[in-house]
Amino acid sequence: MSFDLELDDAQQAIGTAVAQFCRDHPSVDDGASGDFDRARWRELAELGVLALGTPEGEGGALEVVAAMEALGAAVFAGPLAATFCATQLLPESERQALVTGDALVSVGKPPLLPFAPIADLFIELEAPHAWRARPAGEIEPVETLAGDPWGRVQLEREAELPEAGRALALSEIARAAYLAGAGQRLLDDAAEHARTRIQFGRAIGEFQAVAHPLADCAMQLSAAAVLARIAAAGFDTSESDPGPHAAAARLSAVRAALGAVYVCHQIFGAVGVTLEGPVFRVARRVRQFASEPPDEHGAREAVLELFGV
Amino acid sequence: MSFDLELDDAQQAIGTAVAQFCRDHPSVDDGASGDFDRARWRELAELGVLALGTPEGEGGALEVVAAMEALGAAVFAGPLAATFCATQLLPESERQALVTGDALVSVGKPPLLPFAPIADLFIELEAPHAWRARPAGEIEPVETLAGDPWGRVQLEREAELPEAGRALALSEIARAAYLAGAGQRLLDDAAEHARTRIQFGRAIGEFQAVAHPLADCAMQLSAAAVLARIAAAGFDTSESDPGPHAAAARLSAVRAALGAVYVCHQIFGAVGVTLEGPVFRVARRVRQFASEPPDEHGAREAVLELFGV
Amino acid sequence: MRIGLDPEEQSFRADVRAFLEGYRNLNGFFHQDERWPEVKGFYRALGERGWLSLTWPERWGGLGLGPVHEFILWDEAAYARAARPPLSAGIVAKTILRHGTDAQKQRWLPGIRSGELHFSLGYSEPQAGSDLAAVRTRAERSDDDYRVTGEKCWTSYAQDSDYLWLLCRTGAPDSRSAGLSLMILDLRADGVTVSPLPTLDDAQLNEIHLDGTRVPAEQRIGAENEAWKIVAEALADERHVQFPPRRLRRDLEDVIEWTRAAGLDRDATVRRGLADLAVEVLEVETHAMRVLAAVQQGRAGAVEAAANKVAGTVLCQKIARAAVEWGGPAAIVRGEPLEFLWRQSLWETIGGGTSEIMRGVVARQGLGLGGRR
Amino acid sequence: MRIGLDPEEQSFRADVRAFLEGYRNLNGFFHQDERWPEVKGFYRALGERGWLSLTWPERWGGLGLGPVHEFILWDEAAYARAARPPLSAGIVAKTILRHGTDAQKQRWLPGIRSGELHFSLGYSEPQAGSDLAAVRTRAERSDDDYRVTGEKCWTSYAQDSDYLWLLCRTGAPDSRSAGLSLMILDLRADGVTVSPLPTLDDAQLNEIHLDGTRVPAEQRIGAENEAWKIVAEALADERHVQFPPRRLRRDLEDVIEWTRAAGLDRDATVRRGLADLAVEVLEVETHAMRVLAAVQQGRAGAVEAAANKVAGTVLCQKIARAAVEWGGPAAIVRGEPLEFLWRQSLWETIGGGTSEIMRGVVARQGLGLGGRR
Repeated sequence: MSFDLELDDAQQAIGTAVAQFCRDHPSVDDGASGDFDRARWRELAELGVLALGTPEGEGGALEVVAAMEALGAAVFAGPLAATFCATQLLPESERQALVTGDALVSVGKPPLLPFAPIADLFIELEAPHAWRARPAGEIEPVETLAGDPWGRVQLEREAELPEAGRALALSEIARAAYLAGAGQRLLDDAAEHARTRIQFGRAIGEFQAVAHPLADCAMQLSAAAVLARIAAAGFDTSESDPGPHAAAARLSAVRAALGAVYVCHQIFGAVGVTLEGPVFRVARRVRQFASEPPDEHGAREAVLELFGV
Repeated sequence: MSFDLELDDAQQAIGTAVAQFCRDHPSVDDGASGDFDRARWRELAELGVLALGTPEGEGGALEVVAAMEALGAAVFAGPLAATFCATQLLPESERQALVTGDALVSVGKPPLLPFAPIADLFIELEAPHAWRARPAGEIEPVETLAGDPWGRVQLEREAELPEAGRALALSEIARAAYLAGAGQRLLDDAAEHARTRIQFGRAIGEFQAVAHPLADCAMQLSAAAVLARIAAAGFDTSESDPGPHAAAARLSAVRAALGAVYVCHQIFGAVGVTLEGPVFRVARRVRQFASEPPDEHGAREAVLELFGV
Repeated sequence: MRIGLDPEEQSFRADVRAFLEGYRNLNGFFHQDERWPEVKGFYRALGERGWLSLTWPERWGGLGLGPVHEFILWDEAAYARAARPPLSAGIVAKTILRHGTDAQKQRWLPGIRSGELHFSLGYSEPQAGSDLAAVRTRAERSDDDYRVTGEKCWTSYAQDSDYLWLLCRTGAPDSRSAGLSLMILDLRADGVTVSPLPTLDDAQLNEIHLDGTRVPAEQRIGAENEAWKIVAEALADERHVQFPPRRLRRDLEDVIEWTRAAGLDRDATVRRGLADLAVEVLEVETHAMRVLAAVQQGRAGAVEAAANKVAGTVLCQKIARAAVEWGGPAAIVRGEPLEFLWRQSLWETIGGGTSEIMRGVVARQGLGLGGRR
Repeated sequence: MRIGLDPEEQSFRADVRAFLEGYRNLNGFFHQDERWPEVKGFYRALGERGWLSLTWPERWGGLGLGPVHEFILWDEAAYARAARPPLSAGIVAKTILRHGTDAQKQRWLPGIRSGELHFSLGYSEPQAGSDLAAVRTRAERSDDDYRVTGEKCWTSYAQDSDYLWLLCRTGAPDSRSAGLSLMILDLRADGVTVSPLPTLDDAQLNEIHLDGTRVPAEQRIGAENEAWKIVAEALADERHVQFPPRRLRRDLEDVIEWTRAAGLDRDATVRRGLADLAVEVLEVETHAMRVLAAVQQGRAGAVEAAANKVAGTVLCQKIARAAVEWGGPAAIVRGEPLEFLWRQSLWETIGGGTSEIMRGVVARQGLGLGGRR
């Protein structure tokens, strides 16, 4: 059998379905709303996306990757990576409300917690540990770069949750796939722009100062996408601790997606400066997804383990 | 009076004389000799170069900059920055043999000391302190990347030398000017190559992938050269501690010169791969000069002082 | 060598700083749109002091000073985040001074000098961004008027400005740079539609539809079809204030303040990063000095200005990007200074000449490399 | 998805690793010139196992295996720093297999398969580096011979090789890619002068003067003037072994070992740098997998190979450069592994297709951008 770095047909079908869903349910997110579309979140759940990787749902990490690549390409909003983390950590009884989209989870480290003002469940993270937790006091709402409702609040830890390392690995794989998908979408759009935008009598893609940075983006994004798939395959076969490869996938995807953001903003020029233009909606969500907890320090230490440092 | 970032006529005359000297006394240094041309060093001293900045010699730090830019452009070998450091630290009686080129000084931190096998004087450095020192035991000779005779040896500290901060600042300014000069020479050569080398029917300098990196080098090198001059002017007027600006000049020059090394190697292509070709003789000495003690950590901390960090 | 300010310039800087104390929270450097009444008040206050006409000849109400004074004013205003130099007192006034008739000078300069009259730059079009010679907006002469039809875009401040400093085509459609003219178009005239384009920095650009809008022929500046050279000269007029380096010093100081508050300023990686950024701030200051030297010495300064623009704007992005990386989730909360700088800096390398165009200038004019862009 | 080796391939890898134990200090990957007798011995030992002809058809003495086996062999050889794939068993043999006559196969393949016969690549000329269609070396036909005159340069290993795999012009001087032929030229023939060019990695390249050197017509491979397509195909044959990613893993491991010995491995800045480099090593491994997938699936793989070359060689420089920065003065002592990697890596982004050419391939063939290089 030949080497093959593509997802299989069934996995690709998940990606296709999710992409279609995203086209049918365009985001109202305008980057400055502080709102969250819970109805759309429930509809995504109805597709089975949030149950992926659980005993009750389909498949494993590769299926999560398929869905997240498509969600990233659509810059879908919501606690996506956090939900995949939580569904691994929680028992079926508590998982149910998450996979149906009825409950939202906030996973992070106080005081700043994603989606805290509208979250139903809280998990405190201090990689590689995780605790069930509950807010201690008032939640001060804040809005993020990408327009999501987060909040500042202290947490009271309750029971520690077992196997947090594995749950975190899945969430990092999910994050990596999302970022790779978002970056790839930017690259596709920018390459199309470079093929068609004429300045100085030729398509700007003929200028090396445009073409070569896009080529670099393409290389980095393809590597990041494959690393997410490799980490997912390792997660699914459970041959070894999935943490280090998941960490590598996340670090690679952050670098590749942010690289694409910066290069593509440059290539779209003034066209990309507008709030609703072809770049910034993706750019801000990439930056935000890349900044979500856990931080990169732990990921770097995990990767160093692979090299015995 | 207009702003003017150029050296004045007398300073430029020093640079011109040193450049002429270097042309008349081409280096035998082939990057793998382990030799040092003491006769040429003495002849350089006869020009008065090593006395610059001392009470017996001419001028101050700006004159040192003028000479070092020219020496860098010629990738002249020897303990240049170290000598400027030592002539500031030592009393006239001991300075004499250094400024005539009769004695060589090794300045550094054990165990690896520049020019140790042939040095007559040792100064141990632990910025911002410096001590007169002497070798404690056998000196194990090693050869450096650029073919200079260094050695491994422990030192015994003798008296601490006063005003080490100021002496170090001059040596960092000298190093920065040398690196800026070496980088500028590479840039000039590579730009000439890019203007004249034809591939695919046109001068390679017409390709943005060649032209734009050279433009970036030009910008960085010009900034580095000016920072060295600003630090020198500050040193000469003694208005404030010259350390932080000297440190900034060094960091800027290291980055600019190494950037030029990497870009120019790429632009010269196979032509630059040869040992005696137009790039590597400069490249290796830039890398070595950038690695000489003191290390960059202290320089970074000094720069942070300027910003109150 | 002369790298510092002379005593008179230092004294002027002290005056500027004292004056700016009253405008330190204005933040019109980034938020001119939403603060327009206050920003306009700031410009009026500058006008009262004669500081909008620092370098104009005394005959036209100027102070007859040199570019260093203008640089000091706008560099300090950038540091204070007070406001950017208004187009009116820069490109517009200097072009009128150089190419306008006496009647035009009498008509336009007093209102500009006092900070009353404001202009937007009407160069860019959907198909003419970096490539200005592709401008299509058409001005047809009929008797004493032109009738202008076309579309301008990415126009800053048009919603608040009085006039458009319009680059338009009076020559044949394919005349490229040889068929362009410069005119002053009243933004309140018939046939003008200004539509907002909200931007990523909470401000707006505008699209401007011109549908047979009348421009009196006496509002054409310079000869018909001769605008290309005038526009290039005008760019040169503003080189020393186009990208003031103290904006970067302020950015870095804000980041340092933020890392200190977040307890990150002792982190080894952050310290290393801050030091490297600090060196780059000093580097950009040298580019600004080079521009000043060129402008003072009457040299073209295109290479120096291009270097200043690239180095400054790339660094402005580096500072914001590094800070957001260090800051983690807390740095992407709306209203945090880092989050804003991250967004805002995204377009510094585009507006006012892209980095690619600028590197081309340095390569061609500075290094003699190639004829391609 | 299939990303790992299958059991048979794993078993082959184990065999390869066991075999390489005996060559672990050979260091012919970097120092083929000075170790030529031992490197040649290594190739002979490979030949004895049939490992120089892993993918050749069995009819010509090959093992009929796929590219994964070749990849494993040369990837592990790179990790062991043992040697690089010989030109003879790669481009030369595969081109003869595809385009040679039966007589040519009988004449050349046995000596190549056994590791006896060695070739240097005779493509580059002073005026034809990245632009191979500019080759000028002229071959004039007379009866059964060609007489070849011209100059080749930057030729690896010519001092030790038996033959030159020569790209030369048989068409009109301005025929560009339509007038080139491929020939096997005996480096010991009359009229051949090989002059060394010492290189920055303590090795040498060569200049080769050809002055009416005789090449029997039966040593022309493929039709006259038809070499361009053959040369391009031959490049594709070697894509999966051109830049083996485990070379980078070894580089990084050597650096880690060095930082540990120097007590730098607990330094926060160094750890951060090592982690970022480690991620990039894993990234490059994915590029190699993509190349393998393309080659196995019979796709052209030019984009994948270009990405692998750029990513791998740029990273190889990053690793060495970061390490030398961390290492301070101790890292620039001759003989230190970091010092050598710093020098050696300088030309990895040049030889075998520059990064600029490779990015152009990705941009054109991968993204459909522009026709310019």
